Amino acid sequence: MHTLEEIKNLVEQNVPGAVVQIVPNANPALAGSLLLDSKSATDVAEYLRDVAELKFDLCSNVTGIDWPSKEVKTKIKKLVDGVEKEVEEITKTPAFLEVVYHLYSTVLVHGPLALRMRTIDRAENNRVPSLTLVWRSCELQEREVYDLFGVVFEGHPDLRRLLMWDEFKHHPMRKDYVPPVDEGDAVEVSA
Amino acid sequence: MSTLRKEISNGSFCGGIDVDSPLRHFSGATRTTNTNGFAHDLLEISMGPHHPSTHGVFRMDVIVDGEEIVQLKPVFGYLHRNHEKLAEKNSYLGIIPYTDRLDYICSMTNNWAYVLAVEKLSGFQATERAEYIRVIVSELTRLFNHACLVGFLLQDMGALGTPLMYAFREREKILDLFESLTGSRMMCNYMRFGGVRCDLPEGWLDEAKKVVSDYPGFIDQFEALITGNEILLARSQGVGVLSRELAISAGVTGPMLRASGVNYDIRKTDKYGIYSRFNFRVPLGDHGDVFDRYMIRVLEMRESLKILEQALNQIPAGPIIDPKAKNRGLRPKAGEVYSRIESPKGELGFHIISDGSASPYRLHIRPPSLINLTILEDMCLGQTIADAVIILGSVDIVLGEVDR
Amino acid sequence: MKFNFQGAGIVRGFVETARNFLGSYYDPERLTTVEYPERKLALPENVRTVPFLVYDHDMSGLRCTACKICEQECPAACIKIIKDTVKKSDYLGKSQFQPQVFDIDIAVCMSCGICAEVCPFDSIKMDQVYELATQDRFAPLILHKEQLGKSNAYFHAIHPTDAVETDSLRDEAKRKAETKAAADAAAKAAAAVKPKPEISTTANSQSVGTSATANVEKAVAT
Amino acid sequence: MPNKITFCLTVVFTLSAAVAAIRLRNPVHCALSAALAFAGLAVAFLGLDAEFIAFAQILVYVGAISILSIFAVLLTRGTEVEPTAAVFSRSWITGIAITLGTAAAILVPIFSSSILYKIAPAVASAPVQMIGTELMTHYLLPMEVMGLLLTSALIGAVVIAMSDRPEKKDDSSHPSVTRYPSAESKPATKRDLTTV
Amino acid sequence: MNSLDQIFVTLKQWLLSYVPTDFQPVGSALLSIVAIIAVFGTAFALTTILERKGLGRIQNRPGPNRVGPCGFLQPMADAVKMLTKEDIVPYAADKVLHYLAPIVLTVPIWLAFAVLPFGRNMSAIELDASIVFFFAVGSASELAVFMAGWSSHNKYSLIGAMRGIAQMISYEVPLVLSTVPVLMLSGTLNLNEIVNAQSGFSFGVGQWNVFTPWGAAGFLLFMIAATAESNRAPFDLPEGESEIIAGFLTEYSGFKYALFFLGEYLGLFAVTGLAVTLFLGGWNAPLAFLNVVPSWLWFFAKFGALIAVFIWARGTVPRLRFDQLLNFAWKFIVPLTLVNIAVAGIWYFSSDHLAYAVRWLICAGIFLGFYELLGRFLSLKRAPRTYRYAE
Repeated sequence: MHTLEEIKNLVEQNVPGAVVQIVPNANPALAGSLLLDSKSATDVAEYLRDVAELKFDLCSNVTGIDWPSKEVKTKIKKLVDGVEKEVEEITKTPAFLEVVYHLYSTVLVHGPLALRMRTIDRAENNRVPSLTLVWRSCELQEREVYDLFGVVFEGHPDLRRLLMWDEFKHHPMRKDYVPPVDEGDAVEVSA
Repeated sequence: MSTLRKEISNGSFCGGIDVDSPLRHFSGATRTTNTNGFAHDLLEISMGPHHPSTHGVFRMDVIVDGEEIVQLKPVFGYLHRNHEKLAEKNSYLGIIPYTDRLDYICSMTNNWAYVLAVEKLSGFQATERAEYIRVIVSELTRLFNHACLVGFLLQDMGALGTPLMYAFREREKILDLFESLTGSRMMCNYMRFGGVRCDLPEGWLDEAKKVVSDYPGFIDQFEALITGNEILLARSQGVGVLSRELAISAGVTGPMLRASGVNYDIRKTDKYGIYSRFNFRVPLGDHGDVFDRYMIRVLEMRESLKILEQALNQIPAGPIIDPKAKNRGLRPKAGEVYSRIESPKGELGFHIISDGSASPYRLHIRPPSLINLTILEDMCLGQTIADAVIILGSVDIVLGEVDR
Repeated sequence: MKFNFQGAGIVRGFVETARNFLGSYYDPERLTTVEYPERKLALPENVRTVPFLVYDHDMSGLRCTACKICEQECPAACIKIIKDTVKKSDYLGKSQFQPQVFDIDIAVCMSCGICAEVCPFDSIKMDQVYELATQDRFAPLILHKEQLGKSNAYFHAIHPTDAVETDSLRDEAKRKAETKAAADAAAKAAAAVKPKPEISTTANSQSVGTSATANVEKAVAT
Repeated sequence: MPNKITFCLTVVFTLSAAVAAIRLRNPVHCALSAALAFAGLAVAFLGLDAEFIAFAQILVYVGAISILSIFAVLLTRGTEVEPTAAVFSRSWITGIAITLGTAAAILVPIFSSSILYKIAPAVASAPVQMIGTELMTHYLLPMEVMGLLLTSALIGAVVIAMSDRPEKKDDSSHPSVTRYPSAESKPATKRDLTTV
Repeated sequence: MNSLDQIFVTLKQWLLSYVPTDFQPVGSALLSIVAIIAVFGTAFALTTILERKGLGRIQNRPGPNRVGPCGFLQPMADAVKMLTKEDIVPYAADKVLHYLAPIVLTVPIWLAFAVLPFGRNMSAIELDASIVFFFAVGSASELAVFMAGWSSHNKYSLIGAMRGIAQMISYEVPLVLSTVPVLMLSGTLNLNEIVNAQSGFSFGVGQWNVFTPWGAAGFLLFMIAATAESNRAPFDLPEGESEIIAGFLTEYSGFKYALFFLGEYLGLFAVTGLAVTLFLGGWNAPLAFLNVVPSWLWFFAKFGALIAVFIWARGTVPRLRFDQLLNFAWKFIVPLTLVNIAVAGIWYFSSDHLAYAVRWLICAGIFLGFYELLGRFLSLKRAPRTYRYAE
């Protein structure tokens, strides 16, 4: 099994125009992942699938993650009126939707390699390229991510809602989704 | 009349049917138009969600030419409860009973997959005895899952419940074991981070050994009943063929993948738990048709029995749970993990992202049932309605897991 | 002995079903159905259905202290507890709240048993009643404190092992508390003679604390 | 006397079924009415004490021919006639001419044959055995010719019905596997993705 | 003995003696009709409960046992349920045909019982070509199935109906052809005479057709075709519940559904009765000394045994696919029936030249050879497989 750095180097050497970034895991004991660039993602994916050293032929898992903008308070020391003071600064993290693919190889029996792709934001620019034509297993899973998170997969041959009904408007797995009030909820437990 | 035979198109097969879908190119499964000059009336049938053979509230939008399927679109979501959203509101411990309800036939393996992921995330290690117990209950689960599957498959083939009843008879014995062990027959809620919830009751091991030693008799009986049956052979051989390449590409896992000839068993490749200690083989099919999928399950039952015999004899005494492993109020360090096991239906994976709080930031379940359905249409094209039913049956789905 | 002619597989199937048909008249293995309302199988000790609350002696001895841990941990959120306004003395002589309202919606309850697992006071346990069907799906399925409360004797009847273990732990805690109380009393008496402030109260609370944590661990282990 | 009443009832029944078979708009109803007419005819045969013929009539016409016509109706298009279309077509004169011609072609030989001058036997009897013997001796040639005709018709039908679909599986390429044999090859363009 | 054997015949004559001579034919017919409806109506009720109990036993469960003693009043409960259920006619259905279909199915099948000899001197009408009559009235059921499926205006119903008629047409051919050897060798189309032809005993064993090679083969083929003709497992495709819900019955409920149910069972009874008559010696006793037992008892004993076989098969085998079903009919059963006719011819003409045992072996050999050959051809390359293992 190659390390993430090795895979990154291999990809960057062999796939022209590939932009790959390593995303470390927040828990250093666990494996990190590769962040793909939207433009070159399909090429990189095909490379990973086909190259003899890696042969990631089984795309096991596809999932979405919603990262809404969060306010992060950081305490920094600042010179205020000539006096060094500890000031709380509030920064907003960028909001985006993320898609994660977990790859394995049935031939070389290794994995998982996690690939990530990020949308620009959570509103209009919610597009990432579809990898369905690289790994067929992404077909339903990308539909699920589209359904539950609202990530639009460009090039997906059959991008419809998977679990919710077609007329449903929202994307229930987003963090800011507010479920409708169920009439059953009106019945109090102590009633 | 005209509404009876819903006319999709005039002469050519365009409207409604997506002949040129790139997905069709994966299997090469396209349907050429008939050239003998007869105009075709196509019939659109909605099979399900209240259909006897869709194994729950699953729907297939089928377009047939006569009885031959020219398009089949699976429709999901009738049992969608969004377990993943529920998990974001629940404690790590509180998620365990929800995993029971994913694939409600195999709650033990679901527990294990989830618990394993959390253990990886928080760095716990199950105790030795607990590992053995996990293997035992999981293999028992595999036994009855496969028995039920072949029973249901034959039920779909119209065997009027006899094989299914025999399978259920054996399943009951294992469920009795689970009941006396965990207190519940199906919703076991048994595994905990770092071990299992309660120790084996007195005499449980002997009962389990008896069940395991009686089980081959059941498989023999079952095989005598049906395996050589010419009707079964005719119905299943060459039906729903799934090629090795397409199977891998489509992420098919579990017995279905091995029926297509791919040697990929997560118990062997990942060696999770203590599977590396047991001596068992992985049966592989060469044709990838319904019969292979049926037989692989039968053969896997026999291999599971081998594992069970070894595990039941080797199980050591000791604590059943790591005292250091925290269950209530667990707050794993921030991080991300993907962990998977070989559930009876295929690769069951949990992708958990922790932000250090008491409930996961994101929990994703990789359901083998759903992903194995990706290529349902490819397997069914050109076959008849009756074939579609048994092809679906041979995939082994449980709607609790498909829709989550 | 395998004859291989065309149709042999079908014939073997016929033999198998015939064997089961005839076997069903003399072999209990081949007629496994239990005629339910007439015959009921003995339940294994571990069987759990819906929760109930254990009391000692009578309802006033309800072990529940309305600590709301179960309410918090219940994955289905089917428990509702409202604390009483007055404290009562518990079996250790410690003054505790009791629940004024303790409702469980068993329509929602999924019988996972996590409430019983996390309860530090051995109060909530899993029942074994399973004939819970009602005609109305709302009110009758919400069990109130009065329906939930069941005696320790009942607990002994359905979960003997657990109950004996619980009782011994509780007896132990009680014995400790009593000795502590006696010691306190002695100390007080002594203090009355020779004033000397300290330990007593802290020691008492500590003992309760340890017993509680011990119970938690025990609950996790079972 | 009862025989005559039965006969009249049968005639009325058969004729109305026949008319219905022509007049009804739904071709399935027409086919079913035709089956009724066949059954009526069988009853008429029974009235003539020709049991065997009657049963054969039901077996062949009701059991097979009408089913075949139903098949034919279901397998062809345009089964729904517009309700506004007139039943009598503009070329009804041609129709009547053809009808008359056909009727004449049938009636003339009947009226000119000697069978009309035969006197019916008091008790009609055509034992099955006799029919069989006659078929196998006297009418052997016609029967064989009929058999040959039917066989060739059967073969013809099979030939027509045989599907001439080409074998659709081409195993030559499995796109997801062979499209990019190695990493060195040029990555695919969009066109490749969808058209291979 | 004779009085017990002829008890029903005597009873009928005694009853008829109170009827004016002019009305005696009508009275006789009415009495026969009442008897047939009573007997086979009861048989229908009994069969449903016994079938469910038998299937239950096959499947390790006791079957219905709640209503009445041992559950034997279950048919009553079912009947009450069926009759009190709402009769739903789909809005878009062809109401007239939807209404007529169960009647068209049930009425002609009752007629089929008219020619079956239930015992010595016990057949309702004596017809020269009774077997042709039998098949003729049976052919109406195809129309009924079509009417039901088409008029329901449901896709599953339509598929079921098309399956149903294609299957019934296909299996009517072998059904008739498999009876031909019997007709050839008995030289008659009259069922009473066919039974009489089997009434002899050789070495104390009844000379039933089934004890000859062509008879045994014909019996087997007839039973297979009869199973298909009466839409029973493994040929229950028109109703294949796991594929097309309930086929042509999907949109039927209540009394009409019950009528269909009744019609199907009556069809099964009729064809079973014919099998008994043609191959199992009709009402003849199997062994000479058993002639003391009344003939009608023998008929119903054999009848019950065959019904049990149908139930047994239903509990054992899975269902065929539709194309396989038709292949099985046209490529296997029909050729075999033709072979069987030839075998019967050989049997007939070799009677003067060969010893009984030799004749028997030759004829059986020819048939079995063709059976194996055609079977191989049909199940081409299909066999249980061996599997490889990875460590």
